[in-house]
Amino acid sequence: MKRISVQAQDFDVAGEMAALEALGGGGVASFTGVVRGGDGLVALELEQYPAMTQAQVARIVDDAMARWPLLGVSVIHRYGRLEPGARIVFVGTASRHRTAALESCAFLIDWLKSHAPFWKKEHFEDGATRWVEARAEDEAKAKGWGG
Amino acid sequence: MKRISVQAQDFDVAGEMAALEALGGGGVASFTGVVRGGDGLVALELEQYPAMTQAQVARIVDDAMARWPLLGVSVIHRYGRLEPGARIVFVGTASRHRTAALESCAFLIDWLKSHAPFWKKEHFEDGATRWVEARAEDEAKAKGWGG
Amino acid sequence: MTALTIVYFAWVREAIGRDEEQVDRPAAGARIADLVEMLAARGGGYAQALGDPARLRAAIDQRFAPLDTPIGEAREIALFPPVTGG
Amino acid sequence: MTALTIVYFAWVREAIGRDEEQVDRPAAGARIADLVEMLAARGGGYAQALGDPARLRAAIDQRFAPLDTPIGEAREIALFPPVTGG
Repeated sequence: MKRISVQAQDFDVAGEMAALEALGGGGVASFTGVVRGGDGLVALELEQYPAMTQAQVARIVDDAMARWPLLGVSVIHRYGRLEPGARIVFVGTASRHRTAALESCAFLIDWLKSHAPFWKKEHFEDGATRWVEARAEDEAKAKGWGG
Repeated sequence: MKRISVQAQDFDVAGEMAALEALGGGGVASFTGVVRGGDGLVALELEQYPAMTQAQVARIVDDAMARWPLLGVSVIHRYGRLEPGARIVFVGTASRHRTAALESCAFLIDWLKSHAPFWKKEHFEDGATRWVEARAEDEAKAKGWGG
Repeated sequence: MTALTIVYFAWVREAIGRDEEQVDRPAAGARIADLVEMLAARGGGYAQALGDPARLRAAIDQRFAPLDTPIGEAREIALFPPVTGG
Repeated sequence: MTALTIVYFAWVREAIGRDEEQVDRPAAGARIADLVEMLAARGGGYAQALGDPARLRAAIDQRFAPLDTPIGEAREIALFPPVTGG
Protein backbone atom coordinates (compact mmCIF):
# COMPACT_ATOMS: atom_id res chain seq x y z
CA MET A 1 0.00 0.00 0.00
CA LYS A 2 1.28 3.43 -0.92
CA ARG A 3 -0.88 6.45 -0.24
CA ILE A 4 0.38 9.95 -0.90
CA SER A 5 -1.75 13.02 -0.67
CA VAL A 6 -0.95 16.72 -0.79
CA GLN A 7 -4.11 18.49 0.16
CA ALA A 8 -5.59 21.62 1.72
CA GLN A 9 -8.21 19.91 3.85
CA ASP A 10 -7.71 18.10 7.16
CA PHE A 11 -7.34 14.34 7.21
CA ASP A 12 -8.59 11.40 9.23
CA VAL A 13 -5.73 9.93 11.26
CA ALA A 14 -7.88 7.03 12.45
CA GLY A 15 -8.72 6.02 8.89
CA GLU A 16 -5.08 6.09 7.84
CA MET A 17 -4.03 4.09 10.87
CA ALA A 18 -6.78 1.53 10.32
CA ALA A 19 -5.74 1.05 6.68
CA LEU A 20 -2.14 0.44 7.78
CA GLU A 21 -3.16 -1.92 10.59
CA ALA A 22 -5.27 -3.92 8.13
CA LEU A 23 -2.19 -4.83 6.08
CA GLY A 24 -1.48 -7.68 8.47
CA GLY A 25 1.92 -6.48 9.60
CA GLY A 26 3.04 -6.62 13.17
CA GLY A 27 3.39 -2.91 13.67
CA VAL A 28 2.28 0.51 12.55
CA ALA A 29 4.32 3.61 13.34
CA SER A 30 3.10 7.13 12.80
CA PHE A 31 4.11 10.73 13.16
CA THR A 32 1.63 13.59 13.08
CA GLY A 33 2.88 17.16 12.91
CA VAL A 34 0.67 19.83 14.44
CA VAL A 35 0.86 23.64 14.22
CA ARG A 36 2.34 24.88 17.47
CA GLY A 37 0.82 27.97 18.97
CA GLY A 38 2.49 30.56 21.18
CA ASP A 39 4.30 33.89 20.66
CA GLY A 40 1.12 35.39 19.20
CA LEU A 41 0.99 33.04 16.23
CA VAL A 42 -2.42 33.09 14.61
CA ALA A 43 -1.72 30.98 11.54
CA LEU A 44 0.89 29.11 9.58
CA GLU A 45 0.66 29.43 5.81
CA LEU A 46 2.14 26.57 3.81
CA GLU A 47 3.16 27.32 0.26
CA GLN A 48 4.07 24.49 -2.07
CA TYR A 49 5.45 23.94 -5.57
CA PRO A 50 2.43 22.08 -6.94
CA ALA A 51 4.06 20.69 -10.06
CA MET A 52 6.82 19.15 -7.96
CA THR A 53 5.35 18.25 -4.57
CA GLN A 54 3.49 15.05 -5.31
CA ALA A 55 6.32 13.57 -7.40
CA GLN A 56 8.97 14.55 -4.87
CA VAL A 57 7.05 13.03 -1.95
CA ALA A 58 6.54 9.88 -4.05
CA ARG A 59 10.31 9.64 -4.59
CA ILE A 60 10.91 9.93 -0.83
CA VAL A 61 8.32 7.21 -0.17
CA ASP A 62 9.90 4.96 -2.81
CA ASP A 63 13.28 5.46 -1.11
CA ALA A 64 11.78 4.38 2.21
CA MET A 65 10.12 1.33 0.66
CA ALA A 66 13.42 0.33 -0.92
CA ARG A 67 15.33 0.67 2.34
CA TRP A 68 12.93 -1.05 4.74
CA PRO A 69 10.62 -4.07 4.34
CA LEU A 70 7.38 -2.10 4.49
CA LEU A 71 3.88 -3.35 3.85
CA GLY A 72 2.50 0.13 3.50
CA VAL A 73 3.25 3.82 3.71
CA SER A 74 0.86 6.71 4.01
CA VAL A 75 2.01 10.32 3.71
CA ILE A 76 -0.34 13.27 3.86
CA HIS A 77 0.94 16.84 3.72
CA ARG A 78 -1.34 19.85 3.89
CA TYR A 79 -0.85 23.28 2.37
CA GLY A 80 -2.64 26.57 2.80
CA ARG A 81 -3.51 28.48 5.96
CA LEU A 82 -3.45 26.39 9.14
CA GLU A 83 -4.27 27.56 12.64
CA PRO A 84 -2.55 26.44 15.86
CA GLY A 85 -3.59 22.93 16.71
CA ALA A 86 -4.24 21.99 13.08
CA ARG A 87 -2.52 18.93 11.63
CA ILE A 88 0.14 19.67 9.02
CA VAL A 89 1.57 16.30 8.13
CA PHE A 90 1.00 12.62 8.73
CA VAL A 91 3.45 9.81 8.08
CA GLY A 92 2.39 6.23 8.76
CA THR A 93 4.32 3.04 8.05
CA ALA A 94 3.43 -0.62 8.47
CA SER A 95 5.86 -3.51 8.65
CA ARG A 96 6.19 -6.98 10.08
CA HIS A 97 9.18 -5.57 11.99
CA ARG A 98 8.61 -2.81 14.48
CA THR A 99 12.09 -1.38 13.98
CA ALA A 100 11.48 -1.05 10.24
CA ALA A 101 8.19 0.72 10.88
CA LEU A 102 9.69 3.12 13.42
CA GLU A 103 12.90 3.88 11.54
CA SER A 104 11.20 4.44 8.20
CA CYS A 105 8.69 6.75 9.86
CA ALA A 106 11.53 8.83 11.33
CA PHE A 107 13.36 8.78 7.99
CA LEU A 108 10.28 9.99 6.13
CA ILE A 109 9.54 12.90 8.40
CA ASP A 110 13.20 13.97 8.49
CA TRP A 111 13.32 13.77 4.70
CA LEU A 112 10.05 15.67 4.22
CA LYS A 113 11.41 18.47 6.42
CA SER A 114 14.40 19.03 4.19
CA HIS A 115 13.37 17.67 0.78
CA ALA A 116 9.69 18.36 0.21
CA PRO A 117 9.04 21.67 -1.59
CA PHE A 118 7.04 23.47 1.09
CA TRP A 119 7.65 26.82 2.73
CA LYS A 120 6.08 27.98 5.96
CA LYS A 121 5.08 31.56 6.71
CA GLU A 122 4.06 32.57 10.21
CA HIS A 123 1.26 35.09 10.73
CA PHE A 124 1.16 36.86 14.10
CA GLU A 125 -1.67 38.60 15.89
CA ASP A 126 -0.07 42.03 15.42
CA GLY A 127 -0.20 41.50 11.66
CA ALA A 128 3.48 40.72 11.31
CA THR A 129 4.55 37.80 9.15
CA ARG A 130 7.76 35.84 8.98
CA TRP A 131 9.01 33.07 6.71
CA VAL A 132 10.27 30.17 8.78
CA GLU A 133 13.95 29.60 8.16
CA ALA A 134 15.26 26.14 7.42
CA ARG A 135 17.23 24.76 10.32
CA ALA A 136 20.71 23.38 9.68
CA GLU A 137 19.74 20.68 12.19
CA ASP A 138 16.97 19.39 9.90
CA GLU A 139 19.30 19.20 6.94
CA ALA A 140 21.84 17.33 9.09
CA LYS A 141 19.17 14.86 10.23
CA ALA A 142 18.17 14.08 6.67
CA LYS A 143 21.79 13.69 5.63
CA GLY A 144 22.32 11.40 8.61
CA TRP A 145 20.19 8.80 6.81
CA GLY A 146 22.67 8.81 3.92
CA GLY A 147 21.50 8.13 0.40
CA MET B 1 -0.37 13.96 30.36
CA LYS B 2 0.40 10.40 31.34
CA ARG B 3 -2.07 7.69 30.48
CA ILE B 4 -1.33 4.05 31.22
CA SER B 5 -3.80 1.27 30.79
CA VAL B 6 -3.50 -2.51 30.95
CA GLN B 7 -6.78 -3.86 29.72
CA ALA B 8 -8.50 -6.78 28.01
CA GLN B 9 -10.70 -4.75 25.69
CA ASP B 10 -9.70 -3.03 22.45
CA PHE B 11 -8.86 0.66 22.46
CA ASP B 12 -9.54 3.72 20.37
CA VAL B 13 -6.37 4.79 18.57
CA ALA B 14 -8.00 7.95 17.23
CA GLY B 15 -9.01 9.07 20.71
CA GLU B 16 -5.50 8.54 22.06
CA MET B 17 -3.95 10.38 19.13
CA ALA B 18 -6.40 13.28 19.47
CA ALA B 19 -5.61 13.63 23.19
CA LEU B 20 -1.89 13.77 22.40
CA GLU B 21 -2.35 16.24 19.54
CA ALA B 22 -4.39 18.49 21.81
CA LEU B 23 -1.40 19.02 24.12
CA GLY B 24 -0.12 21.75 21.83
CA GLY B 25 3.17 20.13 20.95
CA GLY B 26 4.55 20.09 17.48
CA GLY B 27 4.49 16.36 17.02
CA VAL B 28 2.85 13.11 18.02
CA ALA B 29 4.55 9.78 17.37
CA SER B 30 2.84 6.45 17.79
CA PHE B 31 3.41 2.75 17.48
CA THR B 32 0.58 0.23 17.35
CA GLY B 33 1.33 -3.48 17.59
CA VAL B 34 -1.07 -5.84 15.89
CA VAL B 35 -1.37 -9.64 16.08
CA ARG B 36 0.21 -11.06 12.94
CA GLY B 37 -1.58 -13.95 11.28
CA GLY B 38 -0.11 -16.71 9.17
CA ASP B 39 1.25 -20.21 9.82
CA GLY B 40 -2.17 -21.32 11.01
CA LEU B 41 -2.26 -18.97 13.99
CA VAL B 42 -5.77 -18.58 15.33
CA ALA B 43 -5.06 -16.57 18.46
CA LEU B 44 -2.41 -15.05 20.63
CA GLU B 45 -2.97 -15.32 24.36
CA LEU B 46 -1.30 -12.68 26.49
CA GLU B 47 -0.68 -13.55 30.11
CA GLN B 48 0.40 -10.84 32.53
CA TYR B 49 1.58 -10.46 36.12
CA PRO B 50 -1.30 -8.26 37.27
CA ALA B 51 0.25 -7.08 40.54
CA MET B 52 3.33 -5.91 38.66
CA THR B 53 2.27 -4.82 35.18
CA GLN B 54 0.77 -1.41 35.81
CA ALA B 55 3.58 -0.33 38.13
CA GLN B 56 6.28 -1.62 35.81
CA VAL B 57 4.80 0.14 32.77
CA ALA B 58 4.53 3.32 34.85
CA ARG B 59 8.24 3.08 35.68
CA ILE B 60 9.11 2.72 31.99
CA VAL B 61 6.95 5.74 31.14
CA ASP B 62 8.57 7.78 33.91
CA ASP B 63 11.99 6.86 32.49
CA ALA B 64 10.93 8.12 29.07
CA MET B 65 9.55 11.36 30.51
CA ALA B 66 12.81 11.91 32.36
CA ARG B 67 14.92 11.33 29.24
CA TRP B 68 12.95 13.33 26.67
CA PRO B 69 11.03 16.63 26.90
CA LEU B 70 7.58 15.10 26.49
CA LEU B 71 4.21 16.78 26.85
CA GLY B 72 2.38 13.50 27.05
CA VAL B 73 2.67 9.75 26.89
CA SER B 74 -0.05 7.18 26.39
CA VAL B 75 0.61 3.46 26.74
CA ILE B 76 -2.10 0.82 26.38
CA HIS B 77 -1.28 -2.88 26.60
CA ARG B 78 -3.91 -5.57 26.22
CA TYR B 79 -3.98 -9.02 27.76
CA GLY B 80 -6.13 -12.08 27.14
CA ARG B 81 -6.97 -13.86 23.91
CA LEU B 82 -6.39 -11.80 20.76
CA GLU B 83 -7.05 -12.87 17.19
CA PRO B 84 -4.96 -11.98 14.13
CA GLY B 85 -5.47 -8.36 13.22
CA ALA B 86 -6.28 -7.36 16.79
CA ARG B 87 -4.34 -4.54 18.40
CA ILE B 88 -2.00 -5.59 21.23
CA VAL B 89 -0.23 -2.44 22.27
CA PHE B 90 -0.27 1.29 21.64
CA VAL B 91 2.46 3.77 22.50
CA GLY B 92 1.93 7.45 21.78
CA THR B 93 4.19 10.37 22.66
CA ALA B 94 3.80 14.11 22.18
CA SER B 95 6.59 16.64 22.20
CA ARG B 96 7.49 20.05 20.83
CA HIS B 97 10.41 18.27 19.17
CA ARG B 98 9.70 15.58 16.60
CA THR B 99 12.92 13.73 17.39
CA ALA B 100 11.96 13.49 21.06
CA ALA B 101 8.53 12.16 20.14
CA LEU B 102 9.92 9.57 17.73
CA GLU B 103 12.84 8.43 19.86
CA SER B 104 10.82 8.10 23.04
CA CYS B 105 8.17 6.12 21.18
CA ALA B 106 10.84 3.68 19.92
CA PHE B 107 12.37 3.51 23.40
CA LEU B 108 9.03 2.71 25.00
CA ILE B 109 8.10 -0.09 22.65
CA ASP B 110 11.60 -1.61 22.86
CA TRP B 111 11.42 -1.41 26.64
CA LEU B 112 7.93 -2.88 26.85
CA LYS B 113 9.08 -5.83 24.73
CA SER B 114 11.78 -6.77 27.18
CA HIS B 115 10.68 -5.28 30.51
CA ALA B 116 6.91 -5.49 30.79
CA PRO B 117 5.70 -8.69 32.49
CA PHE B 118 3.70 -10.20 29.63
CA TRP B 119 4.02 -13.63 28.03
CA LYS B 120 2.58 -14.56 24.66
CA LYS B 121 1.20 -17.99 23.81
CA GLU B 122 0.35 -18.86 20.23
CA HIS B 123 -2.69 -21.02 19.48
CA PHE B 124 -2.74 -22.77 16.09
CA GLU B 125 -5.62 -24.15 14.08
CA ASP B 126 -4.51 -27.76 14.65
CA GLY B 127 -4.87 -27.19 18.40
CA ALA B 128 -1.15 -26.89 19.05
CA THR B 129 0.10 -24.12 21.29
CA ARG B 130 3.50 -22.57 21.72
CA TRP B 131 4.91 -19.99 24.10
CA VAL B 132 6.68 -17.26 22.17
CA GLU B 133 10.34 -17.16 23.08
CA ALA B 134 12.00 -13.89 23.95
CA ARG B 135 14.36 -12.78 21.22
CA ALA B 136 17.91 -11.88 22.18
CA GLU B 137 17.51 -9.07 19.65
CA ASP B 138 14.75 -7.45 21.71
CA GLU B 139 16.82 -7.57 24.85
CA ALA B 140 19.76 -6.03 22.94
CA LYS B 141 17.53 -3.24 21.61
CA ALA B 142 16.34 -2.34 25.07
CA LYS B 143 19.88 -2.40 26.42
CA GLY B 144 20.94 -0.20 23.51
CA TRP B 145 19.04 2.67 25.13
CA GLY B 146 21.26 2.33 28.23
CA GLY B 147 19.94 3.19 31.66
CA MET C 1 8.36 -16.09 60.39
CA THR C 2 5.76 -15.49 57.68
CA ALA C 3 5.44 -17.79 54.72
CA LEU C 4 6.71 -16.75 51.32
CA THR C 5 4.36 -16.52 48.35
CA ILE C 6 5.64 -17.88 45.05
CA VAL C 7 3.85 -17.00 41.81
CA TYR C 8 4.43 -18.67 38.46
CA PHE C 9 3.75 -17.49 34.91
CA ALA C 10 3.62 -18.84 31.35
CA TRP C 11 5.15 -22.29 30.83
CA VAL C 12 6.58 -22.31 34.34
CA ARG C 13 3.01 -22.04 35.65
CA GLU C 14 1.77 -24.68 33.21
CA ALA C 15 4.49 -27.21 34.04
CA ILE C 16 4.00 -26.78 37.78
CA GLY C 17 0.25 -26.82 37.40
CA ARG C 18 -0.50 -23.94 39.72
CA ASP C 19 -0.11 -20.19 39.60
CA GLU C 20 0.66 -19.51 43.24
CA GLU C 21 1.68 -21.26 46.43
CA GLN C 22 3.02 -20.58 49.88
CA VAL C 23 6.35 -22.06 50.96
CA ASP C 24 8.29 -21.97 54.20
CA ARG C 25 10.70 -19.07 54.17
CA PRO C 26 14.22 -20.32 53.32
CA ALA C 27 17.10 -19.86 55.74
CA ALA C 28 18.50 -16.34 56.18
CA GLY C 29 20.82 -15.40 53.34
CA ALA C 30 19.12 -17.67 50.80
CA ARG C 31 18.97 -16.37 47.27
CA ILE C 32 16.25 -16.80 44.66
CA ALA C 33 18.48 -19.41 43.00
CA ASP C 34 18.49 -21.45 46.22
CA LEU C 35 14.71 -21.37 46.30
CA VAL C 36 14.58 -22.45 42.64
CA GLU C 37 16.91 -25.36 43.35
CA MET C 38 14.85 -26.39 46.36
CA LEU C 39 11.62 -26.32 44.36
CA ALA C 40 13.14 -28.17 41.37
CA ALA C 41 14.18 -30.95 43.75
CA ARG C 42 10.49 -31.76 44.21
CA GLY C 43 10.71 -33.42 40.80
CA GLY C 44 7.89 -33.78 38.27
CA GLY C 45 6.56 -30.53 36.87
CA TYR C 46 8.78 -28.58 39.27
CA ALA C 47 11.92 -30.20 37.89
CA GLN C 48 10.67 -29.63 34.37
CA ALA C 49 9.85 -25.96 34.97
CA LEU C 50 12.75 -25.01 37.20
CA GLY C 51 15.52 -27.49 36.39
CA ASP C 52 17.34 -25.10 34.06
CA PRO C 53 17.69 -21.77 35.88
CA ALA C 54 19.29 -20.17 32.81
CA ARG C 55 15.83 -20.20 31.19
CA LEU C 56 14.22 -18.42 34.16
CA ARG C 57 13.71 -14.86 35.21
CA ALA C 58 12.44 -13.62 38.55
CA ALA C 59 10.89 -10.75 40.41
CA ILE C 60 10.94 -9.93 44.12
CA ASP C 61 7.90 -8.08 45.40
CA GLN C 62 6.91 -7.15 41.83
CA ARG C 63 10.33 -5.89 40.74
CA PHE C 64 12.65 -7.78 38.41
CA ALA C 65 15.63 -9.27 40.21
CA PRO C 66 18.56 -11.48 39.14
CA LEU C 67 18.42 -15.04 40.43
CA ASP C 68 21.36 -14.39 42.76
CA THR C 69 19.39 -11.76 44.68
CA PRO C 70 18.96 -12.57 48.39
CA ILE C 71 15.33 -13.22 49.31
CA GLY C 72 15.61 -11.26 52.54
CA GLU C 73 12.27 -9.95 53.80
CA ALA C 74 10.50 -10.40 50.47
CA ARG C 75 6.83 -11.35 50.56
CA GLU C 76 6.39 -12.48 46.96
CA ILE C 77 8.80 -14.17 44.56
CA ALA C 78 7.74 -14.57 40.91
CA LEU C 79 9.35 -17.15 38.60
CA PHE C 80 8.76 -17.00 34.85
CA PRO C 81 10.38 -17.20 31.40
CA PRO C 82 11.87 -14.08 29.81
CA VAL C 83 9.01 -11.70 29.07
CA THR C 84 7.55 -11.24 25.59
CA GLY C 85 5.36 -8.17 25.80
CA GLY C 86 4.87 -5.35 23.36
CA MET D 1 14.76 28.45 -29.15
CA THR D 2 11.92 28.19 -26.71
CA ALA D 3 11.65 30.55 -23.79
CA LEU D 4 12.52 29.39 -20.30
CA THR D 5 9.92 29.47 -17.51
CA ILE D 6 11.10 30.70 -14.13
CA VAL D 7 8.97 30.08 -11.03
CA TYR D 8 9.49 31.69 -7.64
CA PHE D 9 8.39 30.63 -4.16
CA ALA D 10 8.15 32.02 -0.64
CA TRP D 11 10.06 35.25 0.02
CA VAL D 12 11.74 35.07 -3.38
CA ARG D 13 8.28 35.23 -4.96
CA GLU D 14 7.20 38.03 -2.63
CA ALA D 15 10.28 40.19 -3.24
CA ILE D 16 10.02 39.80 -7.01
CA GLY D 17 6.28 40.33 -6.92
CA ARG D 18 5.37 37.51 -9.28
CA ASP D 19 5.27 33.75 -9.13
CA GLU D 20 6.23 32.96 -12.73
CA GLU D 21 7.71 34.52 -15.81
CA GLN D 22 9.22 33.66 -19.16
CA VAL D 23 12.78 34.71 -19.97
CA ASP D 24 14.94 34.32 -23.04
CA ARG D 25 16.95 31.16 -22.82
CA PRO D 26 20.52 31.97 -21.69
CA ALA D 27 23.49 31.14 -23.89
CA ALA D 28 24.48 27.49 -24.19
CA GLY D 29 26.46 26.28 -21.20
CA ALA D 30 24.86 28.77 -18.80
CA ARG D 31 24.26 27.50 -15.28
CA ILE D 32 21.43 28.31 -12.88
CA ALA D 33 23.83 30.62 -11.06
CA ASP D 34 24.35 32.62 -14.26
CA LEU D 35 20.58 33.02 -14.62
CA VAL D 36 20.31 34.14 -11.01
CA GLU D 37 23.04 36.74 -11.53
CA MET D 38 21.36 37.99 -14.69
CA LEU D 39 18.00 38.34 -12.95
CA ALA D 40 19.51 40.00 -9.86
CA ALA D 41 21.07 42.59 -12.15
CA ARG D 42 17.56 43.88 -12.90
CA GLY D 43 17.73 45.51 -9.46
CA GLY D 44 14.75 46.29 -7.17
CA GLY D 45 12.95 43.21 -5.90
CA TYR D 46 15.08 40.98 -8.10
CA ALA D 47 18.28 42.21 -6.48
CA GLN D 48 16.70 41.82 -3.05
CA ALA D 49 15.48 38.28 -3.75
CA LEU D 50 18.41 36.95 -5.73
CA GLY D 51 21.41 39.08 -4.68
CA ASP D 52 22.72 36.51 -2.23
CA PRO D 53 22.79 33.14 -4.01
CA ALA D 54 23.93 31.38 -0.84
CA ARG D 55 20.38 31.86 0.49
CA LEU D 56 18.80 30.27 -2.59
CA ARG D 57 17.94 26.78 -3.68
CA ALA D 58 16.78 25.69 -7.12
CA ALA D 59 15.04 23.02 -9.10
CA ILE D 60 15.26 22.15 -12.79
CA ASP D 61 12.13 20.68 -14.31
CA GLN D 62 10.76 19.89 -10.83
CA ARG D 63 13.89 18.25 -9.47
CA PHE D 64 16.23 19.86 -6.95
CA ALA D 65 19.51 20.94 -8.51
CA PRO D 66 22.59 22.78 -7.20
CA LEU D 67 23.03 26.32 -8.51
CA ASP D 68 26.02 25.30 -10.59
CA THR D 69 23.88 22.92 -12.65
CA PRO D 70 23.86 23.74 -16.41
CA ILE D 71 20.43 24.83 -17.60
CA GLY D 72 20.72 22.81 -20.81
CA GLU D 73 17.36 21.94 -22.33
CA ALA D 74 15.39 22.62 -19.15
CA ARG D 75 11.89 24.02 -19.54
CA GLU D 76 11.30 25.23 -15.96
CA ILE D 77 13.71 26.62 -13.39
CA ALA D 78 12.44 27.20 -9.84
CA LEU D 79 14.17 29.56 -7.41
CA PHE D 80 13.31 29.53 -3.72
CA PRO D 81 14.65 29.56 -0.15
CA PRO D 82 15.60 26.28 1.56
CA VAL D 83 12.42 24.28 2.06
CA THR D 84 10.65 24.06 5.42
CA GLY D 85 8.12 21.28 5.05
CA GLY D 86 7.09 18.56 7.44
